[in-house]
Amino acid sequence: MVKISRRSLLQASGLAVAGLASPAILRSAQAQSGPVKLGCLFSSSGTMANLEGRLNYVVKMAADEINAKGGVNGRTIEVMVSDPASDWPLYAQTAKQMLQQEKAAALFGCWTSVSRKTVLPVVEQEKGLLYYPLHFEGDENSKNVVYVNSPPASSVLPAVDYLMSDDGVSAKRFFMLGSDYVWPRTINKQLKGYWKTKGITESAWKEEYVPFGFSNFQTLVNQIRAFADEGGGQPIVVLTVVGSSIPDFLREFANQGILATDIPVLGLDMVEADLEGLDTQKLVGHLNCWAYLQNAKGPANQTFLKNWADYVKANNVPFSGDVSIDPMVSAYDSVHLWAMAAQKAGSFDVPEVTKAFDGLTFDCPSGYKISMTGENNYVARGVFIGSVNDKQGFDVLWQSEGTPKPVPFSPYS
Amino acid sequence: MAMTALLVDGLSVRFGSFQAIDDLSLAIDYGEVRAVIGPNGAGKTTLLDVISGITRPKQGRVLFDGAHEIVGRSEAAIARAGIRRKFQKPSVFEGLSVRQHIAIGADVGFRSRLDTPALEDRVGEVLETVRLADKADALAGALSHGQKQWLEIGMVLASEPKVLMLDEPVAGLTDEETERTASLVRALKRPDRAIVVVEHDMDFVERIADRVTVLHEGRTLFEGSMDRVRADPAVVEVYLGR
Amino acid sequence: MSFWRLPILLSCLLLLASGAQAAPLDRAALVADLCGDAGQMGQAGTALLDVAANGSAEDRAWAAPLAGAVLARGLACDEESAVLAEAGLDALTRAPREPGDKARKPLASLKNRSVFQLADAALALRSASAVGAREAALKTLERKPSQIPDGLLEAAAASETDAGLREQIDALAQTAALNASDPAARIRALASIAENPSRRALTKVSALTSDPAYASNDDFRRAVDAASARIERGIAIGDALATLYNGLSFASILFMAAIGLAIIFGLMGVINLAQGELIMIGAYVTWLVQQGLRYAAPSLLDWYLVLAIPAAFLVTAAIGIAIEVSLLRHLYRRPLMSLLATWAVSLFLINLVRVVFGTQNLQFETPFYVSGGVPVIGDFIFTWNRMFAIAFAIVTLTLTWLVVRKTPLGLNIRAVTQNRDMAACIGIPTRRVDMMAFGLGSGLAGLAGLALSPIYSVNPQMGQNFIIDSFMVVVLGGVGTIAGTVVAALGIGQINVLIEPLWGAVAAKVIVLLMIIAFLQWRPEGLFAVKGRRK
Amino acid sequence: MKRWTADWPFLGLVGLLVVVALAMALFAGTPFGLSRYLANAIGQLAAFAVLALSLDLIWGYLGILSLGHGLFFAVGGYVVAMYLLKHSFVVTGTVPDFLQFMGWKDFPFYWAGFDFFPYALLAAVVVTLLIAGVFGYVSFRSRVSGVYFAIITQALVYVAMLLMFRNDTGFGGNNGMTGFTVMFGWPMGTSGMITGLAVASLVVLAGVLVGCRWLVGSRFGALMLATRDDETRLRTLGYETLRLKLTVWCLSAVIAMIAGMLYVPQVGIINPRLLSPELSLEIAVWVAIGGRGHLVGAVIGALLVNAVKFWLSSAAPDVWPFILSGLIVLVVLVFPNGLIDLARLKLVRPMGPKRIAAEVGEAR
Repeated sequence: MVKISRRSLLQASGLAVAGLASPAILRSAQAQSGPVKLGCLFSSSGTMANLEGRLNYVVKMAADEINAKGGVNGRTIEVMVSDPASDWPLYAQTAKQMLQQEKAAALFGCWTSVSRKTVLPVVEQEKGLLYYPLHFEGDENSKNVVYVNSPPASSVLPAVDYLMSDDGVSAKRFFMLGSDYVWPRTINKQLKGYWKTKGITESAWKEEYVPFGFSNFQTLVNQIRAFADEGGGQPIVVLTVVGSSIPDFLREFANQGILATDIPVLGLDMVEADLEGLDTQKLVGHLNCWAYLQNAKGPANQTFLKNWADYVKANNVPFSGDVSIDPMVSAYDSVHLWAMAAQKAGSFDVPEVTKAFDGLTFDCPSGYKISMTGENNYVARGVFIGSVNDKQGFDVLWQSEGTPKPVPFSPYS
Repeated sequence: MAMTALLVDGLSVRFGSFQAIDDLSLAIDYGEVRAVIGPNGAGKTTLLDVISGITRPKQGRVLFDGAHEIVGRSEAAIARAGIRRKFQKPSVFEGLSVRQHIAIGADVGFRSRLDTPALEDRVGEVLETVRLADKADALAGALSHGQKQWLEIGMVLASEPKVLMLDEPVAGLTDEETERTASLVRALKRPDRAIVVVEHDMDFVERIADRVTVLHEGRTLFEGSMDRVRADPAVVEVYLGR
Repeated sequence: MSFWRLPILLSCLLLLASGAQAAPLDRAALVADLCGDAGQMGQAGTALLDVAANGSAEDRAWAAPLAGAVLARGLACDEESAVLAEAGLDALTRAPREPGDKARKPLASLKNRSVFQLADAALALRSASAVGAREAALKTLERKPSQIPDGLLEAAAASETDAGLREQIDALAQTAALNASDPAARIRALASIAENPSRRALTKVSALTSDPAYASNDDFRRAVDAASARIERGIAIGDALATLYNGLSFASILFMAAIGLAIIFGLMGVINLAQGELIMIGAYVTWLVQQGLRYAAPSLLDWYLVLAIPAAFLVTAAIGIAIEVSLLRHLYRRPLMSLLATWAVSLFLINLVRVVFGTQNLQFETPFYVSGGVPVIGDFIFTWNRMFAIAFAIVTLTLTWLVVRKTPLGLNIRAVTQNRDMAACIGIPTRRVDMMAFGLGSGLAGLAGLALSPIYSVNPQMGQNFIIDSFMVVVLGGVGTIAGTVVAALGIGQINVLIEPLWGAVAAKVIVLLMIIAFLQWRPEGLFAVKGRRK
Repeated sequence: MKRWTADWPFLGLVGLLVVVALAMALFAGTPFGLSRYLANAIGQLAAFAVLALSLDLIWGYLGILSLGHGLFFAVGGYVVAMYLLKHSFVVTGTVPDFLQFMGWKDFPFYWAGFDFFPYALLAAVVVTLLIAGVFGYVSFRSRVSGVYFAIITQALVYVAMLLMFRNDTGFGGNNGMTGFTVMFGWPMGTSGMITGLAVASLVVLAGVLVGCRWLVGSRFGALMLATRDDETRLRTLGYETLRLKLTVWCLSAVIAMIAGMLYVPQVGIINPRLLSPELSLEIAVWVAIGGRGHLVGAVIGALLVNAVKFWLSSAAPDVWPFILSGLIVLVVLVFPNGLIDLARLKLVRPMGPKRIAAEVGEAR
């Protein structure tokens, strides 16, 4: 009845959105019985496509795994994929559409902080659930977002600590180079706060920001060399540029003849995919830090890598089956964590699912048993420091003993 | 002696390395119809461009009404002072009706209404003069070439200009249309108005012009009546020698 | 004083050095250390360095492959001892054997990595058979003169057969004597340091002003002052050159991106928003040529950047002609609509490439001629990939100029650019000229894509980066003038590079754009405008 | 220009907008009401349509293509976002994110007073007029026109985007501003608020449409068309076209600004993305697709393109760019006056020389 009157109203008004409305209405009719829907908010076009695009497929793969075991609460999972086209407002729009129209039980998505911040009010308003697979700047704790990756206090600081230790390179001076937005700025602010507590003075660091998509790093690499040559102890570069700026920076760095043993670069957003297309011979030894590296040991990782390679082959996925990066694993973990929570709650209602978070554990491909508590929506993950090898990958240089407890709000800002 | 409407004094215009007008001086009086002729590139249209404010000369001055310097003033200011000009290529507003054209030409103002009785009268009058009354509501884009020429004349005429400059008013017209244009121009002649016509059609020039100025390579080659122009060996050389 | 100085390491090194002369090398212990934890590996590295300086010839020959194997993760540690994985030899005995099942390949920490690099170079300097390898080893040692163990350079010089290389080793040995006790040696060291001015050298030299000898010894003080003055001058020259070079390199990129646009804009008044995508396609064609060579003629692989030139030009030119014929031709005299049409083409091409090739960055080989760089003076490093772009831009400029000035097509293009109607009247087939010129402009964009592939990441989005910059070059230069395009590119590139270190990259971009906008208000037709009568 | 009483497409569209607005207002909260998603989508579409009208006014009727209209859209958006954040802060005490991560204790001084809507509105108008006025004055004075003007406006909006990306400007940097909780004292995100905003957008759209129709039908509108067709001709008839162009340009900027003020509360976020050259280009695409120089066409273009975009970006994300580029090519080649040609059944042979001759002097 309702359905018909809505349609007739639309027809009567002859609105241009009629095309938009009718399929949505037809679909929403079956929301209560059929498969349970999960939504993906990862761009497959635009600047973020190369990184985000692959996560769509990981989510699908994880859903397939769960469906193969009989689904959740007796229902199978259906994954809806969208393309917010790296256009931030479109993330919010798509999230709205998925929550309001499609009644998605949970969303998996966003890479940049901006897109998360865009979607945040939507999921809070709609009382939805967003699994966010990226490490980020912290200082946020929404009950409608599950932060699957680590806040800086439990990932970046251990890595910087390592570099400052005698086991690392006894780093004394720091050149912070980032893209100009919230994540780099917050990370750097926290680092500066941290260094101050260690008695390091302000003259020991320098901060530079470049616009998104910046590629001409000649002058900046010159500045880094000048900074290093000033003396005063081992310098390192804390690199928080993102996207295509990462390979462009590394290329210029190597071309100017700087080796990791001269000035190591800690690339906080650097993943295997950024090394695709680079001659890594001259980059060997530069570092990154994530909660997962492709070279992580353990059977869980072997299985994951094999499954991914098979999935890529079987489904003609337009991404490499040999490359596996942290956000992929985080997205994979997300789906399983959600399924476990929903199973435990025996419901798909967000408040019920949220209540079930306490005590969840999952054997992450990283080899760690990752876990959640009732305290917050953060997931405790292990920490890896990777070192670039000559095969465009990262060797595990250091990894944490266990899974440090996530600290959402940094004490150093 | 009639008062000087336009006094061009020592005018020079350069485009890059091309000297379009070279130290040209010229006086046009009220009450006369002056034809400016000359071969292509002689500087005829450039002269009109300078007078109407479109082109800034390198040096020289143009006095209007014997006293007002108009070089350096905007096209609009010059037009409002009473100098109006029809372009070589018929320049009409394709999206507007014939009536709107005349009204725009008749009354300079952004806010005034189009349908005041005084304005309507004036528009009707001009439409009669240029014989477009039956086309009053047609869009300009739909007119024939000749009608566009007349429409433009009507538009510049509507404001009762003191100086009326017509750049090639009969180019591309049929003989009959040329005939009508010639009588129109003669009819426009008034003691308080100077009319400058740039034209290639010598018969037309002969019919309308009181005096003729022959330009060549940016300078005055000859000035006088049409008969004497035809007889002048230098003019013949310029027109026929190449 | 050097920022690489690791005091603990050094003292440790000295201790070992003095001890090693007494005891023969314990090979088993060394191999065990190589398989140990980070601390033990560090000790092993230092021991290898010592072997290079003071060890017997047999020990050196035995040690030679070890450091390199650790760096390349080619040392497989198992229960027994360790295996040089590449050669399939036992690390200790050098008997052929395979590593055990549970073999582990230790990864040198960053700190140890630096020690092993040094040890590897030191060993190579003394025992590598090829002169080139020894020279390369010396280059590595030069980076960290303060960590070269005592006696290494002397010993290497004594046994060096190549006269030129021996001279270089002596020079390095002199430099290393900066902190020796003999003032004359120190003064000599100062002079040789000043030969290669850099900020690092300056830091090192200016630290000497607090040396006791600086106050007490006049000659030494003069030498220090002279050296710093010379180094400072060198740095200043280097900085100036670097700025010029960076500006030139940025300008060459801008020029490459804009020249095709300039020709098309000048001729047809069409702003081709798909120009960036043609650049992108040029880069993709280059990649395809590379892949083709990989299968068809691997020996020519290094030269793919040269071999791809005709392909990149022709493919993009063909696409350009197709765009012109199918779309722009029908938008004659509607430049704003053609702007939208080319935007649609750009959208289409990006997504087509995305669907066909995926979104990831393409993988390019880095041939020797676009990799690395040479330090020139001060901190100025001449990087080859930039040089490639600059040279390529110059060649493109020359060829474009020749085409436009010396060929019938160029003559036609110039004629149509200046007066389309008149050109048509004298029988120039303007439509055909449009088509060919659009092809030429598009082909030039393809070449730009080729030249930029060693500098930028190649992915479907890459063209977007160039749009606004290349527009600015074109409008600043003035419609359709090659000279204007060159001058505008040089100007924008240089100003950008000058501002960047002062206020940062964002501000530089903003300021340059605002300057251009302001300039165009003053001269709306651009730098090299051709004046004429009312259009 | 036809008298408005005979302009059926115009009357029909205004009528439709009013009917939809009324229906939405009346049926809100009843089972007959639209879902929140649809209501919100309609509201956003209406804001886009207002934006399209602002561009059509100067491009369609004055012949000036601006590829930087996103700038004025964003001014409206930023100002209303500032109002919302400040207002939310005053009402609920929510501290905006960007203050937190910049480590600022308080709002920058230029945020003072933005919790008072009339002041914010005034500020938006003043800023818009200032930017549009200064830029328009110098550009029109030095006779920058055609493609040059388009490129310069594109560079301008790009510069603004680069500036707004900077976090230290105090407008939220790249993240922009989000987390609006209260508007005019009412909580955001409720059905009532969503419907209210959508209805307001529709009403504003209808109002702007009527206003623009009145303007282009007046003597001033005739002079606008005259400027578009031959500006030099009009100047040599004694009209200071600079004044006319500047007036319309500023008016258009203000309308775009209003569209931004309607859009941002509905989408719930503002960031420099609104200043991306692509968005500004897209506005021109909406207008071109709908019908440049036809107010109804611009509205229809904006509604159609964006509705399809909303729908396809989740239903078939891969094909959207292809459909959009195909649409543009279709319009450019087959319907030179936009889809409005369809309504008039003025289908012409593609590539016919007559059509080219019939083109209105856009090239000038």
